Amino acid sequence: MSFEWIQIPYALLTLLIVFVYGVFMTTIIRKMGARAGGRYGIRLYQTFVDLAKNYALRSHISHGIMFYLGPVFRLTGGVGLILFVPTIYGSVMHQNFAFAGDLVLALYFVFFGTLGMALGAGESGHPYSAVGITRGLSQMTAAELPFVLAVFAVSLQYQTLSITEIVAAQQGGFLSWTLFTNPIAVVAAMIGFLGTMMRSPFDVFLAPQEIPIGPPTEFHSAYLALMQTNRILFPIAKIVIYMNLFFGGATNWPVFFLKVFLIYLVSALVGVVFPRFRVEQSIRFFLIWGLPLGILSILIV
Amino acid sequence: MRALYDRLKDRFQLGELTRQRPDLGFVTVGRDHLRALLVELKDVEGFTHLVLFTAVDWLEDGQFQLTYLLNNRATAQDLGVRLMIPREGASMDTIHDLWPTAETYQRELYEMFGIDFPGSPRVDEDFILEGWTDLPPNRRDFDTKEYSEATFAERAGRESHDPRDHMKQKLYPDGE
Amino acid sequence: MFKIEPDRSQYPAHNPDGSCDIDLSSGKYVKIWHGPNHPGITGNMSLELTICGDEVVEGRTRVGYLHRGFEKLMERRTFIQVFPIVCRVCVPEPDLNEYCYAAAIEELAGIEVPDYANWMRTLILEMGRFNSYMMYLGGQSGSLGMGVIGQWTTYVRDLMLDRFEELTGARVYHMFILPGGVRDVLPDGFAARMEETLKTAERYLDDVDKVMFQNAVFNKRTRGVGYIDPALFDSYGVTGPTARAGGATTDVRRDAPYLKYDELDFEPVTGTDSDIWARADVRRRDTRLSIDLIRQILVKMQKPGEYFAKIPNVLHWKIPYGETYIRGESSRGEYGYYLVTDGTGYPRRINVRGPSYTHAMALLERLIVNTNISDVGALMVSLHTYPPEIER
Amino acid sequence: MKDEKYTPLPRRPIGLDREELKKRTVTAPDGQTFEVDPIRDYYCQDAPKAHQRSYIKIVEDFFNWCRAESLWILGYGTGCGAIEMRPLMTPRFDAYRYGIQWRPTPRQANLLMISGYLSVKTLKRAIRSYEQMQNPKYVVGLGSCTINGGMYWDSYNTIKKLDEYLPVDLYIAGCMPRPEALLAGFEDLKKIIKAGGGEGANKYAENFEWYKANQKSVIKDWDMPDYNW
Repeated sequence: MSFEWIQIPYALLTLLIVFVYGVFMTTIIRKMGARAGGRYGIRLYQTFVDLAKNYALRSHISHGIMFYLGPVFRLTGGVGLILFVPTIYGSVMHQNFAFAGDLVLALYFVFFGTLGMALGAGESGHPYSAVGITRGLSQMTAAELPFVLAVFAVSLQYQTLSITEIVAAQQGGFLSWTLFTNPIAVVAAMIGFLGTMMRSPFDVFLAPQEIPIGPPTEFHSAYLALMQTNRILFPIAKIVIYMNLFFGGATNWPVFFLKVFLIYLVSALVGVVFPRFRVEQSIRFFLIWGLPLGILSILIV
Repeated sequence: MRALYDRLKDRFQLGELTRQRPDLGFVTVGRDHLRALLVELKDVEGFTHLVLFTAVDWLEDGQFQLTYLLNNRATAQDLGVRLMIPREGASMDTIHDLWPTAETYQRELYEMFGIDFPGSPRVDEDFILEGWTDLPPNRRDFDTKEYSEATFAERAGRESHDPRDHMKQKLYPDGE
Repeated sequence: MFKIEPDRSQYPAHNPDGSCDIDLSSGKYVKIWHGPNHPGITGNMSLELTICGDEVVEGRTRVGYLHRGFEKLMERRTFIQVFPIVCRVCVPEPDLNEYCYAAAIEELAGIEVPDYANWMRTLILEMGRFNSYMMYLGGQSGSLGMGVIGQWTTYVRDLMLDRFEELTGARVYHMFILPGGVRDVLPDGFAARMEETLKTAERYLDDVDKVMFQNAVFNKRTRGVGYIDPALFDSYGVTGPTARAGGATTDVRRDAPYLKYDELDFEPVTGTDSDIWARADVRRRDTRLSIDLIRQILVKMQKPGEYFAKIPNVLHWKIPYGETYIRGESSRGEYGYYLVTDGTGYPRRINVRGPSYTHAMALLERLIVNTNISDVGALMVSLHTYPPEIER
Repeated sequence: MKDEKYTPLPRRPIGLDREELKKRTVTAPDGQTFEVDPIRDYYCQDAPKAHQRSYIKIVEDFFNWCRAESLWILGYGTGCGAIEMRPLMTPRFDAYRYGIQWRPTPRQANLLMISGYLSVKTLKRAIRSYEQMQNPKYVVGLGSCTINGGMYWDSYNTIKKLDEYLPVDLYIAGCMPRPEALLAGFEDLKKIIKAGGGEGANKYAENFEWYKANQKSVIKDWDMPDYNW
């Protein structure tokens, strides 16, 4: 697919839609968590207000150049992921900058933000940040393993590295989704998915009761707002990959909204009722359950 | 309780037994016999649980009363061992090797009463107060109201009544 | 499989007095402050942890943030003036303070409390215990990242606070048990409304059983963690549910029955494992026991009668020389007041023996060594410490 | 009022002489050595400065509305009032409906609740927490004991008038205030902020000397620099 200038405004439009949708979805998920506890929870527009307030705070303190760049990297990870993954299959407007080998680039972006965050939080010098980063990186690595293996399985299955082609291969009713053609890979990937969504039981690196929210402990005002923005975009971007690889992609926005919401709900529902694992317990979990499944899925293919 | 007292009375030169309740008694002991008595009570008589360890300031007599309250879980009896030490240069033997938890009590007494326990771990560390420079606050000659007025800013307009007069006026207007 | 045990042989040796020499300049150890401004700490206290990797090498409890000098203030107040401040010693379960103080005064002044007042006191204490356990269950699950249990239990606690409000007029500090008796009789229809509250509470407790105690992750995190050797119970002054979880049957309500506990039918709840799970389990079953006791009390209570004994004019109330110790079973362990009077109108000395005093200091400092930093919060909550009773 | 006869017992060094605060040389596990000066590393010495409002009124009004509708409370229970904060987070009162949320670190919080009496030791921590929060920030004193000492008016360890030490925006009276009173207090605080009255941080910066003098008169072992961010 050749590059055209019109793609840039189209991609930005996609970004905007995803952002607004993400804000409401995050809010609704939080409200659902609150309902489980019997509360009504935050207002629908609360996330917007929080963001505006954080951008509007008057003072900022820096701990060095990497401290600035941490949230920026993190946001770049989220935005980049959205930009290079085809959000709506078959739509010229929302094809973004998808190209033949975009799966590899997407995998890179999934990791990119975390690493930037690690550098930034390390620069802040707070011991809890350091503890959180150590835990976060080790757990992320373990959680990414089954996911990456599942992705390999899928790309072997369809003999391509282009997300668009993978989606194309899954069109035509649900039975052609990877979910049904290669269920083991999907299970392995979903295990990895739980691990990277920053929810219980795999949120030990945030763990407010142990290390006051871990890596972002020192981040405030606009830095925090950047990270919040990313917190809204990044899960959706990640879910888009999952949706494209395993759940047949989406051909229009309503289907997109529905699928993303349902996939997000999986992690939210698990998160409400489970306490968190310790870091070595969660790594063990991924190595014992996720890794063999991932390898198995490749072998089957 | 009486039988126990009779057993121990002569060996440790105990003072008179005060029986507050059937299951609670207090005895006075001299400093020389304190440790032996505590060991005997703990190891032989079954008073294994140190309930509390505290001091009472008898300012008028110039003495501190140390109270070791021990509990026998099997018979549900309590025995308070009282010991008088002079107020001036107050110092006492540590018992943290008998009950590790006594370390905390001794830190508190060191800080709040100014009683020294040589050899007790971390006894000179800050426990409750931080940067305290005045008299130990639980001594009777430390006046907390005076200290508070001298140190902390007060909001104007707070009325302070002498409770005795105030209650007399409000509750018992016709005298007794 | 994949057992990761840290190499503990490299850690510094502990001196006989429990301290250890840590060379901070070696760069191997990091000293971090857990609290006081830390969401995982129960109340306002802090832990000074020296960690090596993810493991705690040395832990020190730092308290004193809530020190108000109660014992000094009590010495300046007349016997009746002390009564409104005793409940402030322990916030989540204030009633036991009121009872211990009132009982100590009554014993030294020789006041006989009417039977009905004793029943009322028993009822109030059980309701307070229930509330305290509700706080605990929420805290224990919250310390492991399961916030939803805290939502439920706090809601149930709110319902019980409504009953408290109905009875005493206050939510938190009730000031209901005063020397000589209690302030009031039961309001009309109290028993029926209480039954309704208890039914709701039982429904929520069933949910807590399912979500918390049958949860695989919760079991994994708490089984075998924070083990207290029962041989240490006496030397570290461990009492209450913490001791009962290790098989000891120490329950002041049964050992030295006070108030009306000898007329109630119950057996102390005990566990066997002495780890975090066992302690949580003992408290969960003790909550059920509390519900049962409240029901028994409401049935066995007679018709409202005399609820306040005659006490002397409080302005001239002098109590002759004496000393006594009154204990009660709180939700954390043995709670007691040591009172010395000297014949004047003021107490000579009041010493509050809170169970957290021994649990959170010497015991916690010992337990915390070689635990994972993730477990510190859960371990501390499992000892059920309330800092105000340490420093008062 | 020192007793002549009493000779103070020795204490561990306090204040800036403390062991952890001394300069030291650290050898990293890889063999590198470097100097650590905790005082300089952990704190910043600069005095705070007052921050300007936006010049355009409507922008400032919008920002103030956002600040009022998104109050993030520092989850620090300084006194017994903290026990009534818990019901606020839970189904019965559910303060989240009003845009009130709890944050675990002072960096991200805007509202410091002084929940009840402040002992001198806690005051020190409260000041540090307050100074680490970002401008604009608000302080609410909760309970009678923050107003005039309340029940602890003659205690040797609790302060009696909070606004001597920190710029207080609002007091909520009671011992202890009910959750309904807290919710009403939050609504009042929102009104103050929306009207542009929540300038406590600027007030603190402008009267910095006065606040510091008051704080130091109470905290005897001042072991930190005057301002830590």
